[in-house]
Amino acid sequence: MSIFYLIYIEFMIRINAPHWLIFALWHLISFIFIAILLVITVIILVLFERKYLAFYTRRKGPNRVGTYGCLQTIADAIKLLFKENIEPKNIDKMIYYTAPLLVFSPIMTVWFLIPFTSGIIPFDSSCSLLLFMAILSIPILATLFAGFSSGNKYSLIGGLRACTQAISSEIPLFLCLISISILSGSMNLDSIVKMQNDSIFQWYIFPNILGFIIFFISALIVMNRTPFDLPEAESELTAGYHSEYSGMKFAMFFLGEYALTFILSAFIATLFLGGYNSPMGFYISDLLNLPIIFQEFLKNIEQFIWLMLKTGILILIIMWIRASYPRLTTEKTLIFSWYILTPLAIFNIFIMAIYKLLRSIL
Amino acid sequence: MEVISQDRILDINIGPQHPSTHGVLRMVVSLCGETIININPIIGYLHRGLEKMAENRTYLQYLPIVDRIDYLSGFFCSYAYLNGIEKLLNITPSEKAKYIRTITMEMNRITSHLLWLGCFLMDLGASSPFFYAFIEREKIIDILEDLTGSRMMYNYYTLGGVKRDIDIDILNRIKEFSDHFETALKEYEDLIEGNPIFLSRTKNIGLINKETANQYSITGANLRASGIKKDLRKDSPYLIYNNIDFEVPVLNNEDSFSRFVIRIKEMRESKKIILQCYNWLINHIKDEEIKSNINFMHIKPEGKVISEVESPRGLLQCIIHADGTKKPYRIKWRTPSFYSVQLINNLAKNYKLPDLMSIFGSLDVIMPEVDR
Amino acid sequence: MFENLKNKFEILRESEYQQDIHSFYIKKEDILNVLSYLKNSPSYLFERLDCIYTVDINNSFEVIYVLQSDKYNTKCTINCNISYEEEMPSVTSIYSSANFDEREIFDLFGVKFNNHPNLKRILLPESFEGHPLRKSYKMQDERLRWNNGSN
Amino acid sequence: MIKSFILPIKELIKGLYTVFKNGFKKRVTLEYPEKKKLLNNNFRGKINYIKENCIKCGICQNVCPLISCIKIDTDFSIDLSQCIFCGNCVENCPKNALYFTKEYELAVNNKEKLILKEDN
Repeated sequence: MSIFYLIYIEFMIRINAPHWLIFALWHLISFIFIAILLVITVIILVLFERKYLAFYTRRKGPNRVGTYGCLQTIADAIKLLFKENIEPKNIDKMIYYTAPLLVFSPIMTVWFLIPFTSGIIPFDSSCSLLLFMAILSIPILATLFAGFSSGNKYSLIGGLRACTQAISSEIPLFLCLISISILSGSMNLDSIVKMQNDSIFQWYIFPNILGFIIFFISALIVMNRTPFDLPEAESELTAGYHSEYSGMKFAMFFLGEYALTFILSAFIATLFLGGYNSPMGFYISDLLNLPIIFQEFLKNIEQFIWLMLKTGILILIIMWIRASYPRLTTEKTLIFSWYILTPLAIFNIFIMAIYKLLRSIL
Repeated sequence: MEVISQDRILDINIGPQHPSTHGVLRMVVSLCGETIININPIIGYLHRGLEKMAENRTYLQYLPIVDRIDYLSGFFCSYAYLNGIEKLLNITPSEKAKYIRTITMEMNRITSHLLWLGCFLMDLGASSPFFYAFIEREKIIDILEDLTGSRMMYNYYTLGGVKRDIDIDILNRIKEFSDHFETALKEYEDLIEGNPIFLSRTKNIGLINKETANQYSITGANLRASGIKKDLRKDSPYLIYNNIDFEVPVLNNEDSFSRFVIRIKEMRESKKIILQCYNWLINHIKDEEIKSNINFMHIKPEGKVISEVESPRGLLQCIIHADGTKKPYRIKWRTPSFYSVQLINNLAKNYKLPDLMSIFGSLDVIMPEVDR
Repeated sequence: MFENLKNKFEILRESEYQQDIHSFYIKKEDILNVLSYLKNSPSYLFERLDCIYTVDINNSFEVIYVLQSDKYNTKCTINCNISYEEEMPSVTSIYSSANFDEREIFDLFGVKFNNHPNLKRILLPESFEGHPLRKSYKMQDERLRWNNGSN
Repeated sequence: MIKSFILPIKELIKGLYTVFKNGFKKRVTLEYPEKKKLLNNNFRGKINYIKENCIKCGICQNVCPLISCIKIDTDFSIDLSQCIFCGNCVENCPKNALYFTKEYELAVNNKEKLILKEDN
């Protein structure tokens, strides 16, 4: 177990708390720590995207609030908090209010599956890939609810588009997961990361380059990012499925989209780019010979930084694509994902099986 | 097309306040699923009654209002109006005034095409070319602001010429702009012309063949994209277009992609015209005579005239009926966008909703022209 | 150039625009076959109707069709004088660009065009009464009244 | 078949590259309240009135396209809330009693302030 858990256990025994309390408190603390971590990264991500797009279009981006505009997203969040909660007349009240919840909570839970460092694995289960597949189809339900319950024609069309697009993109996504589990032989994320640990050529991106591309593109479709951002296409449907939401409800949708981007790029990093392993095969913290307890702590930090670096690069690429491509129509997205992505994904599974067979023979 | 039962049709209106209707046009679109069955454009939200205003204002008072007919190409409207009056009073502007008018009109054509380019690509979802187009457009508008005094409502032309002379540094800024403009145009082509996503959105969508073009009296770049080589600057050259060599781009695969390519080529042609005007103007700085000395306030023209000009959106006609008093008897503005709006219904039938944006965007319709 | 037009149809009057554009005054009844003749006959080929506009001259309307031919690069206008309440035949069957033009004339002048696809107000709201571009139109809004001839 | 597959990829990369190239060009934002655009003296801003030159001939009132923007009967007044800064009055005034300034920030909290009387 990790170093933090040892310190925690020792402290709890000293004040001789009951056993069930130790176990429950530990999960509560890790939940709160990681939830705060997620919210902070989402806030940074929103501001970063606006600055990054401004960088590409020769603008400056927000720099009024805070020194370099750093408090901009916090100001937006507070503004949304105090906005009046407008509720349109003919809405289906129950579904209308569950839609924002359905966006944010599954993303929080999926966030637990990722092994941050070798020491800290918030939720380690033998079939975490399966869990990822199951939980990640709930946000699509949220867009469906939002679209159909807010009683306005534009969000109805937006909701329709979101569902057809999401269903057609889930299948190649999960087929690529199967190809990963063939390679690594297990569904447990931690063992997948450990299988890729000694050097950059061990990463799953090299044997599985086709799976990486398919996973990346279908992740773009699931995230509703350009060039597939049809559900909230501003030019046709004003704001798509979340046009009737204002105030904190809209913030949930808005932050949910960014959290989904962060989660999916973190997953691509763990599955294909060797989660917290360093590309050179050894950790810098091994070189400087420090006392064991201190060196273990430094290794965890460095592993976490490697994971965040890879996720950051992927997010840069996703936002770069957003800056430079127009939008596809619904019909062409569906044709693209059914006729091109899904057969390629199935074909990729065969390749991975043959590759695994050859490797085991040689 | 089998008859669709009434309850499967959803009527949504892409209403007056909508991000992509280039002003205040309301389209009642009846959809079955995502395919469009019928579009009913409703106009009139920007009707200011410009033709009625002409009847109780003198010719000089109506001049500033003329820029507001198509506020993206103010020079073309004021030229059409003044050219009509000059024909009635048979005043001929001096050679230098003609050159200054041509250079300012071609610069205005580039700004109007750049704004169309930015909005068209923003409709299709690409957000960054919008900013690149506006950066280039800002350079021209700065030059025009220093020359005429205001950014859009120029009120710079007057009877027989222009109000103020062009001095050296404005000419040099124009020269430096047009040298740099080629790289900007190259950038748009790199960014968009080969892009498979853009091609799939605009290739053979919204086809205007020759008969419907003539039937609906479409003019300008939309017409030249359907293979009919018709440009007023070549057919009946006005101003100094007869001693300037430029060619009129014509494509004949009729879809909204060729309308896009044609407008990029037209911007290149305008750049060539500007350079030639610059070369003439540079060594004619000294001569003074740039406007006629007839006092604009007391003119009393007589007769009927149709004065035409090739505006960025097509053929702009100002028909003046003057009856010898201080005020015009009747002024009719034939504006090109009024006729491209009618076209949407049979153009965008049974296409998908997102395709409607790429068809309507490529027609370059501006609402002040439609509603007058 | 317009000889066989003249001897084929009965031209009431002929006048001219400032720059050699001929205009022919004809009766209301044979507007349709004049326009279709001009459009289809090989010697004219006026296949583009630039615009239709109306002038309110000594309390009768003059409806003017501006035609343009690409082949011969010429323009001509067909005029027709009608009184206030008369009806005009609609030319949308020949030139479908006339659809919006005729609706605008109906909206601003009040000239009714029979067998027009949907003759409704186009520029002004449905509830607007009166036709503003008529000379006899009295503007109710006092503020808009021009300061009666002080110049 | 390969050609029709490789060419789109090349075009997509070219699109990305042009956007990337634009990242390193000079910024164009002008922070408005701190840095203002410099205007030359052709600029048509607020209109000022010189009392001495004016001979109350009424030409500016006849030339102005608006109805009640300039009033000349006893004392002179311009209603800047209506004025469209077209410059007809400034050009046609025989005695140059009106001239353009470079001031364009005319936001006031009540409309009376926008009516320029003779004194200011």
